Amino acid sequence: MKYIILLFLTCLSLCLSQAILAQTASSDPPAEAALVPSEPPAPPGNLTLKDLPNDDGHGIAVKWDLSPDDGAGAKSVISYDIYRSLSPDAPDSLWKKAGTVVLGVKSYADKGNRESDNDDYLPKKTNLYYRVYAVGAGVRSVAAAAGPVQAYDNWFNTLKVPELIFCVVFLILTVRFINMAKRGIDLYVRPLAGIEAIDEAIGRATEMGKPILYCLGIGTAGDIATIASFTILGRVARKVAEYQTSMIVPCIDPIVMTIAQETVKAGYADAGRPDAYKEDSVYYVTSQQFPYVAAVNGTIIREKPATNIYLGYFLAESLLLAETGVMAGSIQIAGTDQVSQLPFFVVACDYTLLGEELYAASAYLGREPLLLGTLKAQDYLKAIALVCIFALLALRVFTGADVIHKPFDMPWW
Amino acid sequence: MGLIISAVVIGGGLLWILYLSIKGQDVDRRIVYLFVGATVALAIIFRLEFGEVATPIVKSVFDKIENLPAGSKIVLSYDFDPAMAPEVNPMANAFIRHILEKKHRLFFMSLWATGQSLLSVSLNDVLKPEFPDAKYGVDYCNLGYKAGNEGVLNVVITNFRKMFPSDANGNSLDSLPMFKDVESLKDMDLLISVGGGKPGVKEWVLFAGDPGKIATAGGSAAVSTPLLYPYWPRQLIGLLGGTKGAAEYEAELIKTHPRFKDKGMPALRMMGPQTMAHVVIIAFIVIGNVAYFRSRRKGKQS
Amino acid sequence: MKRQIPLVLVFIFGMLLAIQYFVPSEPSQRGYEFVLDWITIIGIFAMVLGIWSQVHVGWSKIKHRSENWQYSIVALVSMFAMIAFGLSPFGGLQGTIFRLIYNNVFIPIQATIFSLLAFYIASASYRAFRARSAVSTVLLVAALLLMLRVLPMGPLADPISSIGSWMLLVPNLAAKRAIAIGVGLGGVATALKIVLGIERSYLGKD
Amino acid sequence: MTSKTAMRILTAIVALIFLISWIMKSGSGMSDSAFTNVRDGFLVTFAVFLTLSIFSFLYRDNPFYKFAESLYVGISAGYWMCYGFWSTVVGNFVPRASRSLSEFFHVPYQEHADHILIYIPIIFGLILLTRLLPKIGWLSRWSLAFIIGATAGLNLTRYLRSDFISQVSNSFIPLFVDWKGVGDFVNHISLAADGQFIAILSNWVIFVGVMCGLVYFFFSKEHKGAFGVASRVGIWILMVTFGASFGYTVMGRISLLVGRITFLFGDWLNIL
Repeated sequence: MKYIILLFLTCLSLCLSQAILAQTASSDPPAEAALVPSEPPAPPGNLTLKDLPNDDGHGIAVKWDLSPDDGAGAKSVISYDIYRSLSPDAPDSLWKKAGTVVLGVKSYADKGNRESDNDDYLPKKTNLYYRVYAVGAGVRSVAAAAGPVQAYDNWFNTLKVPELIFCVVFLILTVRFINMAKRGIDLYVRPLAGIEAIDEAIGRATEMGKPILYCLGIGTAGDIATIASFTILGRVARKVAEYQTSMIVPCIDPIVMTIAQETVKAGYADAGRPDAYKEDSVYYVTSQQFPYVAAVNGTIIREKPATNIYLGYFLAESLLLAETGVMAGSIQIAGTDQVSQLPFFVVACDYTLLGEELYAASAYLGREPLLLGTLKAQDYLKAIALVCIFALLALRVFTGADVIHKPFDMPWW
Repeated sequence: MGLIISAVVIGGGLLWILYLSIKGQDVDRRIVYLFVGATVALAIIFRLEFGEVATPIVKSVFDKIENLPAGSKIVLSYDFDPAMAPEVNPMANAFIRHILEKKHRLFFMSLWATGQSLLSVSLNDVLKPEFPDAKYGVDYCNLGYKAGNEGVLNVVITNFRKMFPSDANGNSLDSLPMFKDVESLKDMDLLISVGGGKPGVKEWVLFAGDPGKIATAGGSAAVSTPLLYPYWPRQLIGLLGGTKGAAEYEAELIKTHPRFKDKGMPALRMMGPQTMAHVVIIAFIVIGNVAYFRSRRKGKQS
Repeated sequence: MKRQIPLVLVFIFGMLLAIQYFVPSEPSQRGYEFVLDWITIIGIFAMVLGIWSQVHVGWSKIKHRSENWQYSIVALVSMFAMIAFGLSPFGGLQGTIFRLIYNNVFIPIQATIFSLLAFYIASASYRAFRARSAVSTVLLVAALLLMLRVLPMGPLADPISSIGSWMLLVPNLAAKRAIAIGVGLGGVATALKIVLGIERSYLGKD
Repeated sequence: MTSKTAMRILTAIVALIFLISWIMKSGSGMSDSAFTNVRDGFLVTFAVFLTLSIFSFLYRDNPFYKFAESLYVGISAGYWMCYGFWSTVVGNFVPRASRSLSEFFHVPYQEHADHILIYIPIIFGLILLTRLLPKIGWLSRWSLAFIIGATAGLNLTRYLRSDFISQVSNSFIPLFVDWKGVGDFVNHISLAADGQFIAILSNWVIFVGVMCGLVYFFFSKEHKGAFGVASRVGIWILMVTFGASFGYTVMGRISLLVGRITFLFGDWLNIL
């Protein structure tokens, strides 16, 4: 219980910080004006500079008060120009234009370049001076000047506190449950049809005397879905070796191929049949999406594998592979974290691991306490997410909900 | 003629398959492939077009342009790139035809750097040959592209001349007669944005149409259309979504102004194979279900 | 040596990069960029392994005259021809022959393979969209509604496209979020298992 | 007639059609140079042959498909190697490794780069190549360990931001958008953001959907009772989404086929 309350509070704080961040990120509403003047607008006032927080030491935060003619007065401001220089009284040619913002905006994050030979180089720990002009139609105001200011390195990004909290909570939970599992406390996991099917599928392949095709998707070793797929591949290879069937693993990337070879070899060794492993069963095809599909489709139709397993990162080839597998009469098990491809796998394959199930599969297959522990930790974090959503909604209802059409404004497409 | 042949071939085939599957025979996947390929091919060869009927969301844009008094001021913004062009360019061309046919004043502009060249293609391929009487500066003008995304809208809603000292060809705005009574976007009668990305229709609504209370319409690629639906009917008077929306507009245009009939309506033509293929796929789903329920009933009886 | 050093390397680099995320300072940023560069450069060496695998598999097929060995010749010859044309004396990536082959052989095949999806999407819907159970009926109805949107449906067109859009907007968003939250957790859990050495099957045995 | 003879006859017919098409295409070429016409005629005909070969896979696997497939894979692999060579080796590696090599490839030499650090990945790369030597092949695991460790570290924290935290915080949506009655919904199905009924309904669906979807993904709890109901609702929401996305994609896929058939009828047969 203690834990839950603690977790709840941490989540609350992190979500609040998110909400505040979201608020500050939104820009001011557009201002209205109506006149065309030809004389220069009044300059912006009260220019303040400070080191840009949470950066690599090459940024300055510039703030000013809107020109009296911005949206009011003569309404003649179109935009603001921000200039920087190393000396307060340098000639105009030595003032570098750092940026432009449209009317109504009163701050600018001047993120300079970190390389000294770059045109936009912003030196670290050096006195810098700034000028901001209000720009009208073909004219600009006198400058608002300020300085000096220096840019510094930061050693911790305070905007990332939420992630840190979550990482720590996750780590603590994982360790706790792993210890529980090691002590022999039985951790229940619900059955997953797709994973149980893997066992049956390997048995079926043995009966039919046909191979199993394992496709790691088109991700590189840099995709976490591919890495999750390796962890499953190891266990599938072990079972394949135990059942004395064969497997085919076509790969789209040489590094993926290399890791897959090690994984399959280890699986065979685990099953006590290291000499049954054939190096050519895990091979490289080509590094492009459609040629890879063409080759795998050819393999499927010619070898007629008893089972096709597609786990990892997939794009448009999901349906191309899965339908060819249907033609070949294979049992098909798929899984990916790509939401856009799940519909095709769901429609064309016999079993589909949806999103997180892909990551959970290795724990299911291995049934080792260490792995089941992380599974339990994942569930707890999901519970925390649920509680967070509930709590924040309650908060909004009780404190007078502000009407924002969040679902329609989010770029989640 | 083509329609009859296609209808007989495809319809007859589908009926035959339905009959077979009711009798309990399974349909081979190759038959499905054959039907999909044949329908698309027939539709392309015979240039089949179907009577697209404008849905209210499209009809309202059409009616707006149709019913505005001649000489109304309309902005048409090209907010797309060549990748999106096949889908949305037909909309832009249909708008040009319709607007000039109704003798409105047309102001071209673009929030996308890539829109500029597509815009000049439209000017040269559609506007100049089909409306030789339209005078530059009187009936239409091209403001061209200005950098600044929605910031541009922020400015032109208060004043055009601040953002556009001159048009795309370097003429000062005051030298163009059509700008005589135009101060800002607020003097416009209708804003139309054609595009599918950002900035696009949504930005026109949020930064121009809404704050200035100006009627706004849009055309967008199919991917982003669902995102824009929420703005209709209040903030957007209408919306053309993807090839389908464009085809509906073209159909409406041909119906009201038959002289465009032979101008080649790319969206309508594209919808032919699409419609046919969808009919075939839906028919197969129905056949599959009929066969399934029949076999299940048989299973129960025995 | 064979198992311990790799595990230590995994732990060190995993931890360093995980911590790097929180540190915005310049050395940390540069270190991050270096590691990304290193992965690319190691990728170059991996290409050698790729070619080796291809040649090895192809050659052994040809040597043993196993089934379809002729096509291995086609693949190997076209690969080496393409490499030869893509090298400097023939103009590199912009060379005439290289471009010609790319535009007239590669692109048409690519487009055709992609277009096979039109057939596959039809046969998949025919086979799978059957009202077998409540869940599959939901799947069927949702798909059917979205397909009907394309047809000229007269007075029904507007409600159908409204409901279709709504389905693409609202339930879609909910499902994507639920999946994304799970995927986020699963990804982190997998990464953690790797860094901590709980999961080590990829490092082989012995 | 054996299938082998049939295949031979078929190949002969295909070759004949190919030849006729080549001749016709070359004859109708637009260019002044005969060579260009003959070449373009060949290329168009060859592209058509490959297109049809790929389509023939829909009927069943056959030598034409096998040929097109092998050609495609080979060209792709070669293309990829060249591309990797020019972009990564010449573009990324050479400018930092050696001045003379940079001059040879006409790329600007990077004076300021840390030239020593570039040798670390080279060492890792060479270690990776020990795979080819059976005796010390296990050394290659060091490089794999580096890559996997780096990937895992990168994903450990970055996944949290995009997939977890932002999704959770985006789920705080108003469940009671300023309620004005049911008018809009009854008169007209409107999805307008300010059409309150639909907006509220939508937000509730999103809220309930996310909740139930998450419940579905619980692994360590039995899906029974209220929990089971929630997980059923979760799977329904997922299925609506999958169905809708599937139906929605059909149009895009048909467009691809239209493109190919237009190529066959237009660019090749000239009947459009």
